[in-house]
Amino acid sequence: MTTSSTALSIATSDPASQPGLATGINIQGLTKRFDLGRKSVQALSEVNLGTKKDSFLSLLGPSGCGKSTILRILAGLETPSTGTVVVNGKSAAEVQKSHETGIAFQDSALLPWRTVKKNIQLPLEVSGITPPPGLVDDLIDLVGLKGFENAKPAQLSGGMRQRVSIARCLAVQPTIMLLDEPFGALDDMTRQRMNVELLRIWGEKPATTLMVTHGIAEAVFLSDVVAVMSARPGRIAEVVEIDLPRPRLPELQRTPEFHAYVDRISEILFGAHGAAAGDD
Amino acid sequence: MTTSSTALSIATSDPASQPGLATGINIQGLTKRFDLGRKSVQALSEVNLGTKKDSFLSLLGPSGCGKSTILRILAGLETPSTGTVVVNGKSAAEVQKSHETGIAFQDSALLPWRTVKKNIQLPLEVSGITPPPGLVDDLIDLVGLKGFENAKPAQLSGGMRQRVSIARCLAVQPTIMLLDEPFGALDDMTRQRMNVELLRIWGEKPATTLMVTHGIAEAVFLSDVVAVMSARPGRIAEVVEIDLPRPRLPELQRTPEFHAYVDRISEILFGAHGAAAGDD
Amino acid sequence: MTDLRQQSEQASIEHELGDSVGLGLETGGKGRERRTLLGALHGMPPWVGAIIGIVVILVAWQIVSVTFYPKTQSIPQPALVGKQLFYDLFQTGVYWNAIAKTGGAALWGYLWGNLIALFLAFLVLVQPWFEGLSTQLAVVCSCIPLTAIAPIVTLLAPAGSRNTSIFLAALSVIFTTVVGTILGLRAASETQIDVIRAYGGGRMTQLFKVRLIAALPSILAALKLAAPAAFLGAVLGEYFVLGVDSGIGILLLAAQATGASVRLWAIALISAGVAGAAYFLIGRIGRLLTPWSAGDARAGEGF
Amino acid sequence: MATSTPTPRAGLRARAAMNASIEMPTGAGWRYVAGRIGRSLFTLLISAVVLTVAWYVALKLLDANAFIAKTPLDVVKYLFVKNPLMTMSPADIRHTLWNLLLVTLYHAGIGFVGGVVGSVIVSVLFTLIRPLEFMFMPLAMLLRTVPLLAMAPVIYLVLGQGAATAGFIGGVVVFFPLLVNLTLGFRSVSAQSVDLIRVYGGNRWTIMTKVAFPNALPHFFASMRIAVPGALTGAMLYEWLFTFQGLGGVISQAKTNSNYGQIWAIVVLITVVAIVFYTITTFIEAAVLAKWGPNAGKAVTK
Amino acid sequence: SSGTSGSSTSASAGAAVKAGAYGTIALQLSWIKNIEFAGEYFATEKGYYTKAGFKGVTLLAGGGQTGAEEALLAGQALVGLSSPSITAPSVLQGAALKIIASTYQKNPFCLLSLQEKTPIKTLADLKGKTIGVQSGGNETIVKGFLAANNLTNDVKLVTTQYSIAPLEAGKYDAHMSYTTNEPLEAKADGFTPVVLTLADNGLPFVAETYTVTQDTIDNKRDLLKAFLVAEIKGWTDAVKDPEQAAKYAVTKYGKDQNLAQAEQVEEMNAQNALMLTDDVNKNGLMTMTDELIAENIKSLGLMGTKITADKLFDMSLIKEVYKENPDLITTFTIPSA
Ligand SMILES: Nc1ncnc2c1ncn2[C@@H]1O[C@H](COP(=O)(O)OP(=O)(O)OP(=O)(O)O)[C@@H](O)[C@H]1O
Ligand SMILES: Nc1ncnc2c1ncn2[C@@H]1O[C@H](COP(=O)(O)OP(=O)(O)OP(=O)(O)O)[C@@H](O)[C@H]1O
Ligand SMILES: Cc1ncc(C[n+]2csc(CCO)c2C)c(N)n1
Ligand SMILES: [Mg+2]
Ligand SMILES: [Mg+2]
Repeated sequence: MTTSSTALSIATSDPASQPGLATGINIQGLTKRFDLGRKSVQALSEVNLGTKKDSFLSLLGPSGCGKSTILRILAGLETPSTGTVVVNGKSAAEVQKSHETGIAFQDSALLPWRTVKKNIQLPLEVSGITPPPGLVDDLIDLVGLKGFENAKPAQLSGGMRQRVSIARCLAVQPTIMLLDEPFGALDDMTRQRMNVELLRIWGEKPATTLMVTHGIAEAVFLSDVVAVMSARPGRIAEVVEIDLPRPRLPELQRTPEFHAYVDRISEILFGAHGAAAGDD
Repeated sequence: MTTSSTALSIATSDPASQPGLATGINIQGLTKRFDLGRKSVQALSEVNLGTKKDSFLSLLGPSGCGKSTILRILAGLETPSTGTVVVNGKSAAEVQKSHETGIAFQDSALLPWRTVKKNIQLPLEVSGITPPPGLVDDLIDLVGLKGFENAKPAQLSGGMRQRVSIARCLAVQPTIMLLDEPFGALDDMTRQRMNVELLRIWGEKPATTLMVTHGIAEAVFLSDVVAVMSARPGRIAEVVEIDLPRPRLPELQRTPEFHAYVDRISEILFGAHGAAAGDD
Repeated sequence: MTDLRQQSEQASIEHELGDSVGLGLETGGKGRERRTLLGALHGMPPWVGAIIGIVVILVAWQIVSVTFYPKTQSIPQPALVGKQLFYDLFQTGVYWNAIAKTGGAALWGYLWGNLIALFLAFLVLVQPWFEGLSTQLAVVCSCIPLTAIAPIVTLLAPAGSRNTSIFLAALSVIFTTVVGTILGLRAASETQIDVIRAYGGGRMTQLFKVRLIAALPSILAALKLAAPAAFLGAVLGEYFVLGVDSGIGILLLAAQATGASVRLWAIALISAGVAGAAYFLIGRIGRLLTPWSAGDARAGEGF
Repeated sequence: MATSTPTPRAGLRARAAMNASIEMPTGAGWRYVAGRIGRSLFTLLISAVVLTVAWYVALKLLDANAFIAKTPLDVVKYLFVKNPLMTMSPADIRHTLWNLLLVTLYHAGIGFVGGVVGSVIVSVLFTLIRPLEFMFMPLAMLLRTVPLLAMAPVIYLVLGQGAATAGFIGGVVVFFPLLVNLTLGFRSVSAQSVDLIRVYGGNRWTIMTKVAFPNALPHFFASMRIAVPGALTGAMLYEWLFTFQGLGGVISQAKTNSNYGQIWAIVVLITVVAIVFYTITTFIEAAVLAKWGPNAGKAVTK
Repeated sequence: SSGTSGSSTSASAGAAVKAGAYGTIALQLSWIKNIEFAGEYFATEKGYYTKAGFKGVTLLAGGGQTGAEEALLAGQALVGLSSPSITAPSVLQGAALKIIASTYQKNPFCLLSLQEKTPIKTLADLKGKTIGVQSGGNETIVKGFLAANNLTNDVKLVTTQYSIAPLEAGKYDAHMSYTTNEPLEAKADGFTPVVLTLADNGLPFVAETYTVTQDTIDNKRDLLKAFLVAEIKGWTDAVKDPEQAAKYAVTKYGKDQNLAQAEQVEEMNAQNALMLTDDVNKNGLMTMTDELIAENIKSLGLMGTKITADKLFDMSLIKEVYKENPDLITTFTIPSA
């Protein structure tokens, strides 16, 4: 079993033996194989991961290593081939039913026939939640789309669509957030602002969060825990706790502690002393 | 007219009066207004931009400022509302007919019923070009998808799909390359490798290139010229020539010159002394 | 901080961007000039095309009529038919009554048939296992020999009722609508469904929020096809009914039996007109309801 | 910033991992196909039972006259038990029906081919040259909206009574739904795919072959589903209006002879045949779409 | 003394019936409402049905494809207008039906050819020719006709509809027609019609026959007789007044078909020629002599329907009607063909 060199206090790569550290996300012995008629692809080989409730976990790893797959399994959109997945003490099916999940997909997945506003309202309609007045407008404002409330997705640029999908994710004021490269299509400035806003929202109403990203700095800036995955068939190479004070302000990114984390994770991802080797 | 403080030698923001600096891309008085029934959106207001043939131009700017729109107009996919667009001395229609353009869209736009290999071959089939033997396999290798030749897009991760679309762009060995955030969905490592490879290929067979990106460092690393756009309705805020030696190696990114460029462009994009203000 | 972004935040759309009718009109290089003949053709507005088409048809008809059947009027000249049409429609009330009667039966058949069809299709949605059964029932509806089954319906219905017309109209639409609807209910993309699933939406929510809407273009295409089919079914039904005195089918029967070929053509055209009008009406409604198509703003606009 | 660039070294991303490919056959191919066929046969059986029961119950509920309305049992008797009122033996009856069916299938085949080929060509032309659609859609509409019953003599005048007319009648029944569905299929191509082909210098025809055809495959097969029973209906109509042949021709004959047993047997026969051909169509559809359709390669998640 | 006014003679069969005692019955016509049912229109208009004890008689238009026999068996009508060529096969298949009277003494079928194309004046002319026949009932009839004249192997049959356009275009040589109908059309189109009637060329049988179920005969004999009385009165009026008959058809009963008055008058006259014979003048309208019945049985045999007279015809009712109401027998002027 791969473990980080420092002792973990809010996450674990062995949730089976440390259930206390897996009150939020709790992934045990998870594997996933896709069957394609006669062929099959092993996407995940034995993933074990736990985080405490209301902690912010980022998933980093090479393209195609299975990050989205893990996220989809947590969201109950894909069934594990083997293993179990529990979030906030609930199974994926229960999580779905409880209407507490916010999700943003790698592609924005907007409904083309709905306006920006209506797209953001969709999860509320599905869950039957009446939002506090002004919430949706505030969200539109938050993602910088004021004036586009009634635009259809086809009239938006790629980045604008992605922002709609982030607003949609936040609409249910979730206790579980699943974000798949939500800021991938954004320019640095918007991305930075969205990060700060995300942190603010998350700080106000914490949620057990899993974010897939390929921005190391972003992951460090936002997360309590960063899990680094190795290439396909994916598994967790290392779990790194980010012990930086909160609330985190943009200035944090210029501190040496921050850079140390970025460097360390870069090394895990790209470094020569492959942690992965110890994994086989 | 906005001009950068330093004299320009391979690009111009006034191609009308400096045709010699607009032998590659030549955009004059370009505006674009989208009509939506009774309403309309002004996406571009008066864009002027020229680059020399075979130079590498990057377009930076806030989300929704019209970057993709310019690229689509250059590709002949959108008609200008006013103004003219010429690339390598040819109109957009002529460019299309000459089968010399390579393009990668912001979303991968793969044909779901074609395998990876067949998707990459598509431009060749369309242009009626017989590729040198091994070209397609080399491209698959280049983007790290060996073994997935016969996979269908639905079987790929987001990043893998994007890589297929980059390989497809390169298949025709284009003299004009139009890249819309081609590396947006890639992890840093792959992205870095793709950048280096792109530079190598471009070095071997130069092409007049326009790349839309939101990575400032990436833009500086790859480009001869970086054009920074201001927010919608979009126009060119500033044109910056990147006078760094070629071939460029990854190490370049750690030089002070490189950082100076990154800082300067960041300042144009985010800085207080808005260049955009001078434009009105 | 007056950076470039800031403006993007403030900028809102000129003329205020609201609900968007007619998306993507200006996209896709449609406006590109082409100096070819084809380009010229593409440039002309639809109604010019329609008029050219009608003129071409009328001229061809006239030529066939006068060269091959100058005497017998087996294929009567368009002008004669036009005159008859005008006379029949505006000098007598007979035809309007017939249109109303047959149209009424067609409408009922259309409603019933489509209700049944939608029901069969939705069964599939609720329980995919039903697909075989639903479509096979629909196949039976479409291919059951009408000449055999229609008299039975007539005899089971009260004398003088138009049930046979309603029945045949219904039979004529069931199959197309079932196939169209099942096709449409699969049109939603996996990611669109995923959004609903992730938020705990069940089958019904998926159905109403995504599948149904994504299915609309396809369902409406089927409903459009069904409209003329229903009318023709109702006309055919009048060849089997007992105790019914009025209707387009009755008029056809009478015109055929009395060898009134000009009138026959006029009635056939009236019938075509009604069926065509129904087709275009449903088509219009469809366009209004689904300005987007299968998930892509510019899809449905062709290329 | 995320774009800070560490030097690539041999790390987690071992090239080997990227070279891993999709694992190959688990040998379930044939079992999969057999399973599909088995399931179809099962639904066929269920449908048969449902239809038979519905038929029986409907007649009983409506209290239909037994002379006219035959029950499933009557049909079985007609086909297999000697009836003193009939001059023919059951074996002869079955043989006659079989031969009539072959004739009808021949006519249906002509109509099917005529309708499918015609509609594919016309929908391609309509899609490629949009104005043609505006010009000739009314004519295509007319074919579908004029009662064939009324125009039968004219069709006879122009086309006579042979294969041309069979093709025409079958074609008309099949043509229009196909035309509409195919045109819809061709139109619903994704804009990005069209853009892609355009950029590479493809013309409308290239878009047609590379994008629109594969994209329209589901619509094409939906049309096929309509065309197959439609061709049978068309053949019956043709035989009724223009010939004394086939099952369609013999129905009028049977009616004058009050041979209701035969009429119901024909109804059953045509229905069964249509369902069988329909099912075969769905097999082909499944096979082709799995390989070529827009959902090709989509995972079978269990 | 016929009831031109229809008021004088109390003609009800036997004992007087209370008004409306027979209730409302339905008569299934053999075609949509045109001049062919002129007698029924008169019976309705002049109140003959009500006088006979009916609340009313519903005239059910017939159509192309559903037969009167079926309507009778399904209970939609009590009496149906049909033809022995259709009723007889039903009886053979086990339907308990009987013909109780016949409007036409001769069937209206003829082979129509055109002087300008290939005129077929005699049976001999038929050899090697092609006849257009409507599928269904008429096909059986033509085959019987050919069998009667040993022409089965010398003539080719092709399917056609009622329209004579294919004949006029020369697609075939002769068209299976109604004498009341298609020859007039050919004339209107500028051709010279040549007519070869089936009735006079080996296939005599009656048409527009009144068919009922055996059950009705057994249980509602009085009703049927009362009905026949009204029919006879109606037809007597109609035969005498083609103009008024046509007017009823055009302005009231067939108003939904946009019929032409002159055309309907012409058809009425042609129809009269089929109804009126010396036998009718002697025995009354709608009667059938034994010889006529025998001829019918023979013709049916030629059409492939082997049936006996007692299984198909029951003339006892109409005979009783005339016996009880001898004043219903009218002497008409027989039109010359
Ligand atoms: N087809 C269209 N119809 C209407 N408006 C459009 C259309 N395409 C783009 N726009 C509008 O034009 C503006 C510029 O869009 P464009 O896609 O060029 O932005 P971008 O700079 O590429 O942004 P991003 O970085 O987010 O991709 C946006 O405000 C968008 O709403
Ligand atoms: N529906 C599917 N059918 C078949 N294979 C699939 C499917 N989805 C994912 N895979 C495979 O599973 C592996 C992991 O995919 P996943 O999308 O989870 O990667 P990822 O880590 O999110 O990559 P990226 O960063 O590029 O988005 C890939 O090799 C992919 O080919
Ligand atoms: C040969 C022939 N011609 C016409 C008809 C149809 N038909 C039945 S009644 C009627 C009107 C005559 O008044 C007509 C035209 C037929 N059955 N057979
Ligand atoms: Mg992913
Ligand atoms: Mg863009």
